[in-house]
Amino acid sequence: MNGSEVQFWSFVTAALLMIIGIYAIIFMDNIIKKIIGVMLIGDGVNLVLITEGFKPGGIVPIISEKLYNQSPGIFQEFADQASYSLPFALVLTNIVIGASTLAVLLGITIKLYQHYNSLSVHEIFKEEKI
Amino acid sequence: MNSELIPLMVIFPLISAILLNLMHGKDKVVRAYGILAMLVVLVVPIFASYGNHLFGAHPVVDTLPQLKISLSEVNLAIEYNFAFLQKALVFLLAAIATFAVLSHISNEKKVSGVYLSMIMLSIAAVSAVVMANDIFNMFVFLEIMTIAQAAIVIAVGGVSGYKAAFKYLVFGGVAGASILLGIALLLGTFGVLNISDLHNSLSGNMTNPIVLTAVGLIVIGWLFESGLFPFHTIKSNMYSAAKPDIAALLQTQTKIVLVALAIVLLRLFGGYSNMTAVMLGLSVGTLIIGSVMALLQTDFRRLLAFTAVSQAGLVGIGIGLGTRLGIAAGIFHAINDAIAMSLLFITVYFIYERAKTTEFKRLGGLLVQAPKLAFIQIIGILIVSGVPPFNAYQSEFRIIDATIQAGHPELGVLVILGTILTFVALMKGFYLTFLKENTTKIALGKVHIYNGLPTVTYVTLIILVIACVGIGLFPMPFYDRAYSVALKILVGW
Amino acid sequence: MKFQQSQEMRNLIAAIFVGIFSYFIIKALTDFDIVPGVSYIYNLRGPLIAPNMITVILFDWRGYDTLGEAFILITAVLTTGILFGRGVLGGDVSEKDSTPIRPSTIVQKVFAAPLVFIIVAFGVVITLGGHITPGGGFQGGSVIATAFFLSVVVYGFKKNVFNLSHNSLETLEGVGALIYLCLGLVGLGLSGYYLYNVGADLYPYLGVGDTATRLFSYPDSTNAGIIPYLNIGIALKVLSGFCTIITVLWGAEKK
Amino acid sequence: MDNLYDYLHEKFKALGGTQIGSGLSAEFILLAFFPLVLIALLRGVNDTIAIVLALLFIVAVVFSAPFVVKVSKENTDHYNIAAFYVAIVMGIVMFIMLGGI
Repeated sequence: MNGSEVQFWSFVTAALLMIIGIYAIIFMDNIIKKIIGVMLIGDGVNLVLITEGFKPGGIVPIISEKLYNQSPGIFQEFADQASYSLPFALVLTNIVIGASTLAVLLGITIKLYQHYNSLSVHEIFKEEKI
Repeated sequence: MNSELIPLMVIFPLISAILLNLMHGKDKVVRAYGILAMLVVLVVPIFASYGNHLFGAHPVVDTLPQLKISLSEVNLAIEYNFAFLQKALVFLLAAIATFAVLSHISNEKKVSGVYLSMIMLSIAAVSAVVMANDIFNMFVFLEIMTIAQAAIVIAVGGVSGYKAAFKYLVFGGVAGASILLGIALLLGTFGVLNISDLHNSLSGNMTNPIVLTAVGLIVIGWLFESGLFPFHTIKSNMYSAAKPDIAALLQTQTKIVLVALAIVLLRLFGGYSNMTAVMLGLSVGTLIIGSVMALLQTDFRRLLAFTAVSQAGLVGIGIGLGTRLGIAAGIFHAINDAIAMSLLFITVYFIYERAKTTEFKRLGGLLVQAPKLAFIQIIGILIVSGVPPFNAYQSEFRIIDATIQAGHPELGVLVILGTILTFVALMKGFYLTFLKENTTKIALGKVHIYNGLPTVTYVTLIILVIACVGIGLFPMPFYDRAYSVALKILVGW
Repeated sequence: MKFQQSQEMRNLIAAIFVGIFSYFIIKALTDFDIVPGVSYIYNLRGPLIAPNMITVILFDWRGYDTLGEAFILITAVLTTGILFGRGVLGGDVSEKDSTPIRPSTIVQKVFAAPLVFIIVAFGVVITLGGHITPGGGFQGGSVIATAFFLSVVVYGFKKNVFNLSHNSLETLEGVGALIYLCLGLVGLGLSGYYLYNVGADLYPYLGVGDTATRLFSYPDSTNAGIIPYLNIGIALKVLSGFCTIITVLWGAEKK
Repeated sequence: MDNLYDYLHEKFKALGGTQIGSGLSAEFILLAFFPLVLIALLRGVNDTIAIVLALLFIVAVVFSAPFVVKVSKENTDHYNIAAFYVAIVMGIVMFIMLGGI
């Protein structure tokens, strides 16, 4: 596979991850599965961002000593070769957001399980009638 | 123009949040520091001068051909805008938050530092969302706000709060991911994150299907953050699960975020009529369903929660019209309604604190015991229902005016219907709480306390009423500023 | 969704609408034309600050986002604490400490301690070299948190290698976040711009004094200014945040 | 009229504790709401069609009344209700944005 194909299939994977996540959130009955769904959606978005940063044939956006010494002051050559680095930084932020949400949701799950002795949404929301 | 005080509106609450958390357990210190911090939070937006703040001092730079952007210059880093609208919204938030914090400090036997720190975090997050001119920064702080609000509800304890927070976080996760995917699509297409830059690159690009997908995704996020139609049950559940004095803060935050995000949406995609149509339609649905549901409730807190949601729908109608008059009236109504609904929530807070319940079947006959409270609440009901001398009248009238000017008189009728329904619902709550004969004698034990309202909260109520009357009598300074913001949104920032 | 029999139709309706949504998402993502945008400028100017572009974006160009990110973690940690009784309204509720004590085998006990030290050293290296090599505060902090969890699993919470109590973890987290906030305030005080990278001297015209520049210089080939220090603050924060979440969830009572 | 009142009273029992007065007010507002929305949507096409359809709609709605019970059942705090409507709105919003109304 060449670069652009990799990118294409990466986007498809990301879309599938998000769709599976939405499916889990809406149709699954188990709370843990719903939480996994939320995380899958987050991971799908992360994959979209990572793939946006991908440049066919690009290098890692860390400047080597050779490139640094080659062009003091202006780093034209490095910038031409390097991957787009902004999306990677955004991904790092979103990973932490996902981890934080996961921690809180798992904590709530423990509490709900202690009270209802069940993880089924059907059981937990029994008091609210449909 | 650079103003040093602009970042402090976010940084100071963040520092206070950490310090309050570290102080947790030392009661006196927490009380003292809480009051001090709220004073600073209240004062900073007043003294901050208008302008922009560039984080990290990174300026605007010329673009290069390799960027493949059609702009002549781009912003390098995060930027904050601070103008009259931002000042008004941040100050409003700080004021309502001060009331919430003071009521917590003065009415609770044991002050919780962690709880106060959560309030501080949500203040910081909402202020950041209001001022940010960077779409990703906005998203980050929206997530902080979501988790902090969930924490405020969780802190009440009890399984209903956990359930409300669970729903809020799961759908918040969906909405957050939706906003972020929209941002990712915009970033991939245009390569910039600054809202002004995006606005410039987007002009003339509104037929690109990827951009339209991004619009849809961000609108879904907006619906969640402002508690409109599919998410109205989640928001109202949050309001009713929180303590009523904090519910006042939560609904203020919701309305502020509604306005802030809607301004971003209109600035970026204002020319796209399908987006405003979606905003308008779902807002109308929220208004009617919210007020109908409010009428059917058997609990005062849930009644107010649904009323707050339906009023958010009213704000959404103004903004969704997409005309100058509509946007101006919507922004104006958001401010007015945040004040008025806070007033009502705080009156219910008294009933909740003293009677330990807000269910109608266990309340009744409180007029004799709490005449002052009844008087203030009836004023609050009149304000929310849009009765002339008060502020909500000025904005609801302008919203109806805007619907007719925009060529949708039916919407004007719907707004009137919704307002009537709100009035009926609130009067029903008032009747069942204050006028109906008390049959259960539940609240009779500590009844005499009603007359001696805690001073801080009493003063709070007076200040809120004065604010409502003041804005109601002199609406023009506020409305004119809102109108100029609307003009700026439509014509150019 | 488990609806009643008469409402089985709802699943179908919901599935159809999710299908429509999915179709548009896939369609948008499959014909996507990517523009480098400002990333190119970041890559062009970034090497003046530090070799690792991602760290430079995280802590310099968009350092304020990272601040928000750090605070999301803090919010989550506090929320988890609230869930288990710290700071709920009406006074703290302390649950019984029901940390499962599972006897470790001799192999685990012998090998865990040195492994923990190796992992901690690895995390420290990742953190301190974050602006030169791949890595940074987040990665280093979470690696050290792994070591903490390993030692808790093997030796139990009471006798773990780190010997950090819950309170000291909270303090550590606060200190980490305050380091970040205060380094930002230094920039605000000296130049008037929050989180200005004092010491990297990207914009000499701001007139930040020599002393500050020398104070924040870091012994390596390029001058990264405050970035390494921000990395350390973030590492402390992430480490203690993850450790707190782990201990709170680990100690949750089983019923 | 007594029969009607009894009929509605019977129906509103399902709401659980709500007064019949509030139920009726909500019912009337809803009766006004649907035709108004229909008119607002269809007026762009043709005024006459809009009015005729709205009148027909009123008749249909009156015969399927009381509506309040259904609305209140669709707006509980149950997770599945929220999930159902979120799914629908997500689909509709994307469809309107990309497919055009």
